[in-house]
Amino acid sequence: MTAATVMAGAGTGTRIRLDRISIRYGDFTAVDDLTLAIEPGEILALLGASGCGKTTTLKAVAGLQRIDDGEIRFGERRVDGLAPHRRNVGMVFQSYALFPHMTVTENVRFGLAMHGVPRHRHGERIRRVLDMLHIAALADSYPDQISGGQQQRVALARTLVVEPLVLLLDEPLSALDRQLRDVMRTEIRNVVKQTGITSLLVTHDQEEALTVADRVAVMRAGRIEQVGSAREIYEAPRTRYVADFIGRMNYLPGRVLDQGGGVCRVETAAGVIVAPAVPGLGAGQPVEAGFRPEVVRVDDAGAPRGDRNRVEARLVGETFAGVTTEYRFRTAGEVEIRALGQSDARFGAGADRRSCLEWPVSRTLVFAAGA
Amino acid sequence: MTAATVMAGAGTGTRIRLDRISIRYGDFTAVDDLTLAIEPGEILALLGASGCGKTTTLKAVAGLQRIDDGEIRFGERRVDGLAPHRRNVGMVFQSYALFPHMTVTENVRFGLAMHGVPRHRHGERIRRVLDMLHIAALADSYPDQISGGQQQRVALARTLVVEPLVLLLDEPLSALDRQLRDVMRTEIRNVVKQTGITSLLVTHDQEEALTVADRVAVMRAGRIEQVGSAREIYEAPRTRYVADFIGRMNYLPGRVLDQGGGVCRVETAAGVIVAPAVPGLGAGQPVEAGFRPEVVRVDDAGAPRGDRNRVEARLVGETFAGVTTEYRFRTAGEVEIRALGQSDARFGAGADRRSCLEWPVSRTLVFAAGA
Amino acid sequence: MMLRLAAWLVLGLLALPVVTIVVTSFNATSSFAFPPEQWSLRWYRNVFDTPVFGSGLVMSLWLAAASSMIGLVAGTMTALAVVRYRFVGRGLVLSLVMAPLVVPEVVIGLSLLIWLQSVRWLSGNGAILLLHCLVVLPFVVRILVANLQRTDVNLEHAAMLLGANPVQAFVRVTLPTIAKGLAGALVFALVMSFHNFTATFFLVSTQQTLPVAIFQYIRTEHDPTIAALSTLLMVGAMVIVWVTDRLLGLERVTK
Amino acid sequence: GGAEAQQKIVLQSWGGTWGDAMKEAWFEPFEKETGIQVELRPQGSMMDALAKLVAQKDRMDVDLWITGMTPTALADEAGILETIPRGKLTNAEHLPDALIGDKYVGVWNTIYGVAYNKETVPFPITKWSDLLDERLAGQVGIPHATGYGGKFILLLGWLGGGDVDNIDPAFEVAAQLKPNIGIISKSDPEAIKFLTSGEVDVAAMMPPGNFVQIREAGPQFEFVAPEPFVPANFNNFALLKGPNTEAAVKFIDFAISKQAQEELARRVLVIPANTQAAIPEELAPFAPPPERLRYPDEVAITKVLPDWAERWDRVIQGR
Amino acid sequence: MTLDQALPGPAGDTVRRRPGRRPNPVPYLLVLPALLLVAGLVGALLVLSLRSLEGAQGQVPSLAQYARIATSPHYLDHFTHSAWLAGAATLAAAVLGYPVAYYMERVGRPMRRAIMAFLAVVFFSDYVLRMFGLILVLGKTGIVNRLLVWSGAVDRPLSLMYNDFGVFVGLVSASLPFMILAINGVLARLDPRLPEAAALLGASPPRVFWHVTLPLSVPGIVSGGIIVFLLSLNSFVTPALLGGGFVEMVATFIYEQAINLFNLPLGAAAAMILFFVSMVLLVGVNGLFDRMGRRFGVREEGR
Ligand SMILES: Nc1ncnc2c1ncn2[C@@H]1O[C@H](COP(=O)(O)OP(=O)(O)OP(=O)(O)O)[C@@H](O)[C@H]1O
Ligand SMILES: Nc1ncnc2c1ncn2[C@@H]1O[C@H](COP(=O)(O)OP(=O)(O)OP(=O)(O)O)[C@@H](O)[C@H]1O
Ligand SMILES: [Mg+2]
Ligand SMILES: [Mg+2]
Repeated sequence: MTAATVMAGAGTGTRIRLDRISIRYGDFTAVDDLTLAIEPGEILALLGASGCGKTTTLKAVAGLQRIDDGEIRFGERRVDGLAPHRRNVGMVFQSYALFPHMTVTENVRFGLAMHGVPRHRHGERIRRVLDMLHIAALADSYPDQISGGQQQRVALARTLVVEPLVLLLDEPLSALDRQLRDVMRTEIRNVVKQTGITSLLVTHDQEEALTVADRVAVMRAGRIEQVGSAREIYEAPRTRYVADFIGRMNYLPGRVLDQGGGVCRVETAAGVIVAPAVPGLGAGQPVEAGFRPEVVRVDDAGAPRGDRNRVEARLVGETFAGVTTEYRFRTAGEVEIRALGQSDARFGAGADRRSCLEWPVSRTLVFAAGA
Repeated sequence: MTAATVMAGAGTGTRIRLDRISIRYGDFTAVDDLTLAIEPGEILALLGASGCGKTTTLKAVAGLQRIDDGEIRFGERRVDGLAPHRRNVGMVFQSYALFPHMTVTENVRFGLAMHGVPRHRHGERIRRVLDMLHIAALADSYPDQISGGQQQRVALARTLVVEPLVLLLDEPLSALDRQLRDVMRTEIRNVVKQTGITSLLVTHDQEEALTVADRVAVMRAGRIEQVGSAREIYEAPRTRYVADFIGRMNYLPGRVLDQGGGVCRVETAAGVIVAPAVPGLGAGQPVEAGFRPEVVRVDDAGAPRGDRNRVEARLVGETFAGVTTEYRFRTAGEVEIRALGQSDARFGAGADRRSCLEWPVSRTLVFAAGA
Repeated sequence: MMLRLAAWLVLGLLALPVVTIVVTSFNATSSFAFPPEQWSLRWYRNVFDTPVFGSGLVMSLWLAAASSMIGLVAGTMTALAVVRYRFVGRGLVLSLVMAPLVVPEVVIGLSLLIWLQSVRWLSGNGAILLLHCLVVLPFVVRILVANLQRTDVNLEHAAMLLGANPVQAFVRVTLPTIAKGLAGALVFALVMSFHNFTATFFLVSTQQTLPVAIFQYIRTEHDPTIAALSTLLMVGAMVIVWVTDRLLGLERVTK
Repeated sequence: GGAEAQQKIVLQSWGGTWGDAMKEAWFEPFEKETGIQVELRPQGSMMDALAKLVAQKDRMDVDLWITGMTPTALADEAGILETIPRGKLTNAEHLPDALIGDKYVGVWNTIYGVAYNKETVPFPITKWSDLLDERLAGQVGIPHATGYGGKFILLLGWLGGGDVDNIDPAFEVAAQLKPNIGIISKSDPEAIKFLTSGEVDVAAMMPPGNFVQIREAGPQFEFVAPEPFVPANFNNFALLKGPNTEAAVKFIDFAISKQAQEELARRVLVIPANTQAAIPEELAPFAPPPERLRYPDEVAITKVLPDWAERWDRVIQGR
Repeated sequence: MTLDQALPGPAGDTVRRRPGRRPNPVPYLLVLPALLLVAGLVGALLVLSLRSLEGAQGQVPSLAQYARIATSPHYLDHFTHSAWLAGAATLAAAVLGYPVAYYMERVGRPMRRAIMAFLAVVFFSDYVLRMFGLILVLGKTGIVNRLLVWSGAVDRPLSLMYNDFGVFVGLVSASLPFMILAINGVLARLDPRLPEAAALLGASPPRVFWHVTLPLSVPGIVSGGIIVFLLSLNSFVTPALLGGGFVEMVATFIYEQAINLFNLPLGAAAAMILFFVSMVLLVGVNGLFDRMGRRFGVREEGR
């Protein structure tokens, strides 16, 4: 592939397949029989708690970490076993890892030189990528002379200029402060999409995953817990871990009463909660009924309806949080329920007065307790 | 004040007054003629970009940093000039600064010993505060044996046990990860409120400020830019800096057409925008009309109304962000407008179709350009 | 592969003299035959039968102890000032305190010897003590400066805010936290003083330090007694290293 | 009485064989006789001792010093010497005039010959010029430039037909000698070590006193006082501005008495300074007839020694 | 341990002094004892410099001694020869030391610590004794010669010692620990991501080393080099024990003049020269590094 194709974003990315790979440090398994496919030109976010194996996975793709089992393919080509400098993988490190003894230009040129690109074509390509990332002005500064955000861009430029088959980003934004992070998120997404390189983004910031990536893979203790679009994962998390990791959730502990007619009824201290049926849950089994704060409404007037759950609770606190305001309720059995209302729309609940909370059955989830 | 009063939260806090204080490092002015009052028992958050002088201010209150001008009073008593160990100020550091060579208990006891509390009363008070923060179980562990959140609690316990007049918190949560931060926020607020100690909380995390504090003071380059309740500051930011620092905002650059009848009309590339009048803005003056993403609605049907602004734009992008979904529009003149809609409620806008965006005049702000 | 080979070769070269010394020290004859025909411990006995070593050891230990103590106190105070305060002349003070490290030992030795002629109030041994204080000072300061910089200033601040006056804060919080550093600095000082030769050589008259005694012995005698002595001292060095590792962590010190 | 018993003088001199000899021959009898203790302060080399003595100029704790004429002259310049009250020395009359002056009293004469290893040296050495024999390439140990106050340089000068005031021949000879030089020793004991440890096979300029020690290392070692003549010089007492001068003078007088002189000479194979005292027969095999002895003018050398040293090093050093 | 590490970074964040305010006496009281000690050295150096200004017979102050040294090629030899030996030793130490320092970073922690410990033991053991060890190895009756003779490679033992070679070996073996530790110190602090990043940009291991690792370890080589060079330049024990009187270096020359010839003024002058040479070298190298350190990844001192 040539500069033209990549820079023009012909989007001819490569499919990446991780097939049942395992990586062990001594007898500790950091990556455990993990399988994952990234579509050509797609940006996939690898989301997970600290220590769950994200970086290790990334390193395996880059070839910086040999794998103990399984195989890795770029397109049809099998690459595990290939030395890093033969894989043509681009990686942006959390610490950027810019060469401190080289100017921005030299940092960017390095890859070209190593790839044996004829010298006379360097200038052109370097200029193009520096412009693309709005850092042409910094060409002659050294890494320690420029800000974090700028270093970020240089790191990106250095990686993109060699037109890698695959782009790996390990928490590229975690070192920046909020305002800057917002800007860079969209920026990174745009640039990467423009070049059409298949990318794998590691982060433990849910918002980052949601805004930058096309799909999200939630990782836990070396395994993939769930893969899907941001919306799927947010609205239909398969486990409590996933549910908690992305967004907040209310839980009502209880026991399964019965399942049938496509619904699962759960007995809780706050009353019976109805949810879409969950295969494999037997009556009497201890479970937790979960629902997102923002789906909760106050409705004292309205009559009970089959497609909505309804519990009594009293308002115990309220916190203004900008766009939304959070209301904290307590149900019978002192379970706390949080409800999110848009700050401007007033949320019909008076302090300490009993009121009825309700939310759609369709947005209710049931998890086997302690899953 | 006695243990009883504080722990029982009699809320007999002290008023803190910073009166026109200035602090210089060499010829660099870190705090510049700053005046600030904190009401008894109030928690005030000092919010500001990195390097704006928050920690310096805190140190001044604690007596760890001499002030060059102005005065500091606790109640009626003037305290600047007093040595730190004479001020009876409690401070929780970003790094917690637990004594590594002492167990949790010893850390907590230290203050009591230094304050000459008779030994036989230590046990009782230490137990009480450890219970209050749910760390009684850790009494005999050393700081490096417990988690960040727990260290957090110990630091708080160590400070509270001596019943300081004033409590200072310097980014107490920045070292914790998201989930834990959520928990500690409410926890800290509860505990502090319980003891009723006047508190000053430094942070650069807006959410933290909003959720923990009663009032927020936004600081910029050594000065207070605006003080007020979270809501005031969010809905009526006095400057662009404040507006950007808390929440996000859309801006339409333009010029003042005229002011009168309590409204200010601004000519922009996207049309004329109306906002509540702003004293001191002359016709023709370059300004920016700002409004929050979440107040924007799509309304193609509805007729123009006097109390709402209305611009044409086309949808260029949409990002699911959990609770809310962000829609990016472009108006005539290629200004980007972001709109926030709740993810479940569908936001009536088709991709690339021209549609009408509208938002309340009352929620529109006008800032002199470059303020 | 090549790398490993080269590395071990060099290390081998470094080790060769050490090994030779140790082996030789058990040689029964004074012939230095290698490897020895018969083995014995006679040279070890000889070490203890040679009075200059005994007196030298005493002298060296005394010097090391005294100079380390003085150096430790002065050095700690300096390190504190340098790390916790910024004051006019801070840089100058630092370079002055570090000076003994960069002034050639011969120069220090000779200058002190000459200086000695013109001061009445300082005895020969006094001068040697002063010399050794100067030798240990830079090491103490450097180790403690590093140590203090690693300790969080806020520890002291926290202590003061909890009602401790500056002295209490230092004694009850700062000292304990740099305790290991102090101990490490002490060990280092002891070693540096104990092994100082060149400068000392200019000043010792009749009461020799151990290294000087060894130097003279090497020059004048030709038997494995020294080998035995070195073996003993090497065991000492190992203990020192072990202790230092405990206190400071080798990686830290050696860097 | 008590006061007497307390009295003690400090004597700076060589340790080792010399020290032991002095203890038996002098200190013990002297203490018996006068009740004055004598403490020996061993010295590495005379010049080293000089530097340290001058350094403690104003708090001198040494009373007496056995050294050579060169250091004596320098020490006197540095002003650390007392004049020795000749009147108080009952045995002074038995010393040749050359051996006694205001600041020095001769204590013994020593000669310098050659010690070598019979087994490794292919021929018996009889004359100084044998040292130039190419069969000894790299096998000759010599003293350094200022060793023995530069007398080795003078010796070569003499051999080349020169003298103190015409030293040039010395360096011509030195140039011829250079290929044979295996090591340059900084002190007697060092010279002994190099010979006995096989570092060199020949030790030029070796006092017979040291040969006593060498012989213990094995029978293969031989000592000769080569043709045509043998350099000799004397060592002397110098009286320092120490705390205890009278006692020190007493000791000098005792040390140069016939009895004490013979006692010591036997032990370290030197020629007594006291003309009454007999030359020890152990020395006889080595000692040449008096006419073959040559005494250099050391004070004269002192003045020129630095220049000699520089020229010497220029010839000898570097390889 | 390197000289630049001898001087710590910027002070902790408590700034106690500000214009228009009486300087805080505390720091000055704290540094007093140390300064008193150092005053001894400074005083001594002053006396030394005075002494070096004495004429031959020591009357009116003059530069006579310096003139003598400057005009005597033989005297100057001592300086040039020392410099030459020191330079060679430094070079050798760097060349021999680098592989070890680099190897230590590639092996596992236990091995690394083992080597570290060994070096520390060598470092903590007596300098004089290490030279003695070399005598046993290189002497006419030393193991090397014994091996050579025994193997029949030579018929008479070689002179491996008591000449420039002996001194050179002595200097190198004394320098190696310093050099290794200095270089390793830098390599250990090197961000492991840098080589990885280079590899991902297509650099083969040799090129990674050449373009990234080596340039970034230059500071270590330099700081190690300067200290090793100075130690060698000033070394006294090594030439005294391994030089056999043939190899006069500056230090031994000073001793010879000041002690054996009791020519204090000349010795003092030589010492002063050595002192200034050392200082100039130090300052010079540091200055050079301040200017071009960036090329080797040395960060500018932030305010
Ligand atoms: N070199 C190593 N040797 C032993 N264990 C290791 C090594 N590197 C990582 N681990 C362990 O493997 C697990 C995964 O590490 P990894 O760095 O991939 O986590 P991560 O998901 O990147 O965490 P973070 O979000 O904090 O970066 C962690 O438990 C870590 O302790
Ligand atoms: N000891 C000091 N000497 C000189 N300048 C200092 C010192 N301490 C702080 N400053 C400067 O004073 C300004 C304010 O510092 P301060 O630590 O109060 O900022 P901050 O608001 O706490 O920032 P952050 O949010 O990063 O903690 C900064 O520009 C900083 O560079
Ligand atoms: Mg990671
Ligand atoms: Mg701060």
